[in-house]
Amino acid sequence: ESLKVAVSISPLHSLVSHLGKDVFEPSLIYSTDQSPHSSALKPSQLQQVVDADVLIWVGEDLEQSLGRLIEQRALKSTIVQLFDENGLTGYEHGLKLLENRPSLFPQQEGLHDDHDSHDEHDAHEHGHDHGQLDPHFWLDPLNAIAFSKAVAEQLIQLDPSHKDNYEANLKQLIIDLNILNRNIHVETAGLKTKPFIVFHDGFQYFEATYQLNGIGAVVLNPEQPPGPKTLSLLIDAAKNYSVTCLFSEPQYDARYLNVIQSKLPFAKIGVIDTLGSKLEPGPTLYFELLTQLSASMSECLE
Amino acid sequence: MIDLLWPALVAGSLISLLAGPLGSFLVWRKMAYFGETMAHSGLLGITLAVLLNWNITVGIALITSMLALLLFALQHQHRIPADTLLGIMSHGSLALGMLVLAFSTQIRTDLTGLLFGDLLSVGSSDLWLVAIIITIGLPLLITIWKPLLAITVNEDLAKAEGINTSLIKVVFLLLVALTIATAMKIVGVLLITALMIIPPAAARFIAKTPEQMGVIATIIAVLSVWLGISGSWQFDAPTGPAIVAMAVVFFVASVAVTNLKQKVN
Amino acid sequence: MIDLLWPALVAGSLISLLAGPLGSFLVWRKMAYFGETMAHSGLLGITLAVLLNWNITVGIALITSMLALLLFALQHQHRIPADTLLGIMSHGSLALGMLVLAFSTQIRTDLTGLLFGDLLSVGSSDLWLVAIIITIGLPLLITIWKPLLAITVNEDLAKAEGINTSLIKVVFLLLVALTIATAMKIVGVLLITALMIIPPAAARFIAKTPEQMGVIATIIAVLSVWLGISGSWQFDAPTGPAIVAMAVVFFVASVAVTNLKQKVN
Amino acid sequence: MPSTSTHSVLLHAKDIGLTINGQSILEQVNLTISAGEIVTIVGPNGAGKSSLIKTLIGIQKPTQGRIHRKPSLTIGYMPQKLSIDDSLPLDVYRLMTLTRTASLDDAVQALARTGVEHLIHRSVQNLSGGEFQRVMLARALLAKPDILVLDEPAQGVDFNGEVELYELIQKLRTELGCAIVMVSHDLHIVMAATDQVICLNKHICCSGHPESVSQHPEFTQLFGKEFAPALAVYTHEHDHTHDLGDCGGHHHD
Amino acid sequence: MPSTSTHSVLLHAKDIGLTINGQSILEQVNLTISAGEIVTIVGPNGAGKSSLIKTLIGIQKPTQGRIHRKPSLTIGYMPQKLSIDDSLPLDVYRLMTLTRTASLDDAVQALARTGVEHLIHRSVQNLSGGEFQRVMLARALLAKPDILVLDEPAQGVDFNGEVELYELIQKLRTELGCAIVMVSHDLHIVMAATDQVICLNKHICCSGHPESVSQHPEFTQLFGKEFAPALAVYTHEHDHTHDLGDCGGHHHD
Ligand SMILES: Nc1ncnc2c1ncn2[C@@H]1O[C@H](COP(=O)(O)OP(=O)(O)OP(=O)(O)O)[C@@H](O)[C@H]1O
Ligand SMILES: Nc1ncnc2c1ncn2[C@@H]1O[C@H](COP(=O)(O)OP(=O)(O)OP(=O)(O)O)[C@@H](O)[C@H]1O
Ligand SMILES: [Mg+2]
Ligand SMILES: [Mg+2]
Ligand SMILES: [Zn+2]
Repeated sequence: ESLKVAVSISPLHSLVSHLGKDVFEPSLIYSTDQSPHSSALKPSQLQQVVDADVLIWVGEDLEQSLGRLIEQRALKSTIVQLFDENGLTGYEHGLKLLENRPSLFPQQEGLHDDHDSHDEHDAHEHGHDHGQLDPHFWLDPLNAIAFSKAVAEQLIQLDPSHKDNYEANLKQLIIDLNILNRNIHVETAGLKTKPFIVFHDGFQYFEATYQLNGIGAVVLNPEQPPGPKTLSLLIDAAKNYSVTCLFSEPQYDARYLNVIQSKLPFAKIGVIDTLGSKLEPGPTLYFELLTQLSASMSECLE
Repeated sequence: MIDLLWPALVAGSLISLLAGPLGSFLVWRKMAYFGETMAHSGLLGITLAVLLNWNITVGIALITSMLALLLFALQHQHRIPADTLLGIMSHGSLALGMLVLAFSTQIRTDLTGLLFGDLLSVGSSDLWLVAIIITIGLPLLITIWKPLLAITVNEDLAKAEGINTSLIKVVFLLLVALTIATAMKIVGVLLITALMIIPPAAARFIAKTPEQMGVIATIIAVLSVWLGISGSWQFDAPTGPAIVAMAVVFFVASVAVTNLKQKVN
Repeated sequence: MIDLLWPALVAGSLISLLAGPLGSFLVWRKMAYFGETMAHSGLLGITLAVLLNWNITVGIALITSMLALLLFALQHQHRIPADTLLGIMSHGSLALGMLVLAFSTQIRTDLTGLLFGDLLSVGSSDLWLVAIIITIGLPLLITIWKPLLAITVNEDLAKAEGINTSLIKVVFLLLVALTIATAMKIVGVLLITALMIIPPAAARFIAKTPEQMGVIATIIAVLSVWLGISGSWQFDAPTGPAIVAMAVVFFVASVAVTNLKQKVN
Repeated sequence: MPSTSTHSVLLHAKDIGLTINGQSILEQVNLTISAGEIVTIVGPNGAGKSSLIKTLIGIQKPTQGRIHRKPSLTIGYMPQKLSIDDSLPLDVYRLMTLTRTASLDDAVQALARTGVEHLIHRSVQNLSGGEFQRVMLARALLAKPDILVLDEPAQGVDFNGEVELYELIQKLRTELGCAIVMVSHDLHIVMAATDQVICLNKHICCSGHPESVSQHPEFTQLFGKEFAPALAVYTHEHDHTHDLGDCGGHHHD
Repeated sequence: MPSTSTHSVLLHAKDIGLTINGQSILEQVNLTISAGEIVTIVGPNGAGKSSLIKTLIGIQKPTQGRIHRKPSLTIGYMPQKLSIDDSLPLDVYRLMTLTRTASLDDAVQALARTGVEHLIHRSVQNLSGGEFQRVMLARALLAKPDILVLDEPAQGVDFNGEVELYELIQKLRTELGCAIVMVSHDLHIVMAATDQVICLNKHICCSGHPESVSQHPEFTQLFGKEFAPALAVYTHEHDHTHDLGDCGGHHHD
């Protein structure tokens, strides 16, 4: 019988589906409408995890209920986790991780305005605290490739009889991802100088890959409201850079963005969905997700 | 600065006007956790609204009003205290909301948004809403103040002396429910419930009559809002928690001064 | 199935053994929201623990015990009712936690995890912890049961007749605080507080003595756990909410039967 | 038949019965209260006096029978037991004006009649038992209601206060013209200051003028012969027969 | 000086003073209670009787003076006011065995002494005022304490019950040998059944055997001459002088 593979969230599940083509169909633990942060597990999810030979997830910063389960239960499955709070766990294959940023993002060279250059310094100072790596790594297609390589390696180790399938699938997937990457580069090429503000900083991998110009996030942790000075600095910066687009996320109230918008007569509010909550899980989801992201970005920014 | 903060100041002060006196009744009637219950039931309201394609505000208002009426019905028996009833309704509706949510894909709710909604994000339409609540709620509360107080002292006495206790109690519960349901969308449950119970508790040590307690509570609430917002600007701290912390400071000061006075005597 | 669910069943049943009698006291003493307060203060505990490089469990235990002692001190004055005191402490510590958090970026807290913690993810180390709580807590509770009950009926009477009221009250508060603090890490605050107050409330309508109420509450709690977990298996629903919903069903049935009986008489 | 005076009838209870949780508390009570009348309800502990009063003024719904109250009847009530929570800051003046308005002067005057005018600004939670009782009585007076309903008004009041209190009640009737319904165990004083005595033990055992009632065998059965000076025997109209042990015990059926 | 009997001293209060919120409630109270003694505290409402009792048994801390209690003294207490919350299911038997254990038989016997044995399994929240008072009294008896402290035990108890109650208290002293401290307003009965009367009005106005106290000018000032049959005058030893209006008023300084 085939390998039982369980994947925590839908973008990763989509990638693993590719790898398992013709061999196994991975199961998805958190449905697209379930927040991995706060949802309690259902019995079927428990069953899934317990039955799995391979369990693939990001880490307890993201999938908190799964984290408790993995910590508590002696599971028979091989757990694939690319990094933890201490950094990479040895699967890297070129995985690039970013640190969480302060509310007003440190700016890339050239876009800098003098008065907020201290932000960069701040980011370094806090650079080595716990829990400071941003877990949303899959929004960079190159990271997706690194992830796929790491998973494929595990799969081959566990199920050597299908080595050829896995290698072929990985090869195809890398090709597809590279194409996707190129397409998005093309689509977002004109957006590089256009500044925007996001609700929470869950999206910097995408931003960094395509050299987009996010200037700040309203909140760092969606459970933690911002201070008024932060808000006011964001508004100043937004005015300074003539921000025309503010991105909200479907699972969070856009109220702060409305406040900022009220001070910026020309700004629009766009929606970005980093988790693909409206998409059908499956091999195509990852590609749809990133395409949709770049589409909503260009729609708002253009 | 003021530009960014004045909606917060205005909204906070307006809400304090109602929170002081309404909250005093919540304290007297052992219903300090009414707000929490409303917040938890809000999840159920949102879920139902999305499922049945209603407006979300309508869903929340409907569920909270129904819970208020249920509370009224259950309070008739005296064997379960108010706080336990609130606890049952709060946990029950939260559990129900989560169950419904589990069976209905595609509903996303922002429970933390309801809990921590923030004064800083108050916009002009919110201000209008607050103004409307105040202009309806405050006169209504003043109208039922006296009979409600009599009921709070002793229900039998109030009934014997000609007060329609059921009517007054229902009006009160609906008034609180709707005030909290609206305010929590705007300023978050943490802030509205804190403004409702901490200032009255601080005022209890100073006041000699119920009316004084209502007024002093209002003053403390308004002061907490102003000082809290200034502090939050000063230290770039989240506004809601800063206001709550300020109110707690007033409470602690009030307890400390009272204790000190007793020691001196 | 049983294989998969037995840790949940065992942990739930064990916790019910303590939740029934301990919760009865929470209901009688108007402290239904003790659990909620502990959960909110948990955030502060976690934040401080991370800041000061303590073990997180130690941080939570420390803060919750301190809050229990603070509650004891504040209850000496009788002018602020227990539920309001809990409300103040709950909102105050939550606000404080959020403020501290705001100044120390990079601490990730899992407030929702504390609220909705998951019975299904219970493992063997959790079971050991639960077993330890029960073996310490239950005998302790039985030891202080009688004097605590006397204090609950009337504190003056208890004191006059030779009970060391302060000691008993402190022991009780610490016992509840530590039980909730531990249980909430394992099963979440929603479930532990619901198990503590809903079954006793349901039992109130049946029981004739305090002891009966404690025992019946325990039975209802255990039944809720078993039926809730089976139901959650049957319908693939989240376990915690299913158990809470089951307990609410018991409460509703109890109210309904009582009312019907009165109508018939 | 109870002697209904020529005054207007304020309240009329017909065949009242009250059963709580299968336990019969009141049975077949008929009662008429007219303006200006002082009615005293006597009876052993647990006889149902407080329950009767609560039923009459509408706090408790009777399970049988009907009560007619004069439209817009105002009632002043003083319950047997009342405790006010510490969370409510309430001084005596505010307690007195809880359901009706009154000037401070009027409140002081009412308090003076019960001997506690110096307590006007005291917090009600700190009053002694007797002080509280006097305040509640003053409160009931202040309202100038049509009926004053007092459940053991002298309970906890000191010796002098008790004597004054019954004198006061006498005076009030003439001053305010209100009816007074009260429960009392102090037979000496009650007998002297009452128009109609109702002797209750679940049902009305006997009722009428004090002199006549005190001669009634059921009354002496309940209270001993000490209170049987000498006068006409009033016979009440039950459709059942009484043996002597009937009304004295706690279980009458 | 108060006559300290040859029995062992259970409790001795020396120069007790109590001030709450700047208001003086008790001043310079000296008191000795010996085994087997019946001490009755009388005084107008607000005199501080309940406060004194609470101070003696340690519920309230005095702000001045000291109280010596015999080591391991057991106290049975019946407060003036007590209300039990509806959320607690509590029947009479359970209430009686709250702080001490007792068999059902013993509880029934104690209840029988106060005439309410049929209430043993009733819920305490549903008792009538007088029934509750009788139950509380039975509860105090059941514990067989060294001192029985009763704050207005006859309050709300019906006429027959009151007479029986004071007879019972007399009997108890001889049966159990315990001391009894009580507050009462019923001077008739108190005078007949007391070893030592303490007449309190913030401070002790006079104290001693009933006959002597009832002759004391301050006593007659407080309670009228009705209770002054004829006997020796007991003079108390204050270090201040009294004029006639002194103890009768509410403000004594
Ligand atoms: N906590 C308190 N704060 C302020 N004053 C108080 C407090 N407790 C009692 N008092 C006042 O102290 C005085 C004495 O009260 P206490 O209850 O001892 O009187 P008492 O002699 O028992 O009267 P009664 O016969 O009415 O029961 C009263 O005037 C009362 O108002
Ligand atoms: N809610 C209730 N449920 C059950 N029984 C009750 C309830 N209320 C009162 N009773 C019972 O009804 C009887 C009458 O009570 P009620 O209070 O009317 O007596 P009462 O005549 O006022 O007595 P007292 O002189 O002691 O005040 C008592 O035996 C009491 O125990
Ligand atoms: Mg009564
Ligand atoms: Mg007293
Ligand atoms: Zn008869």
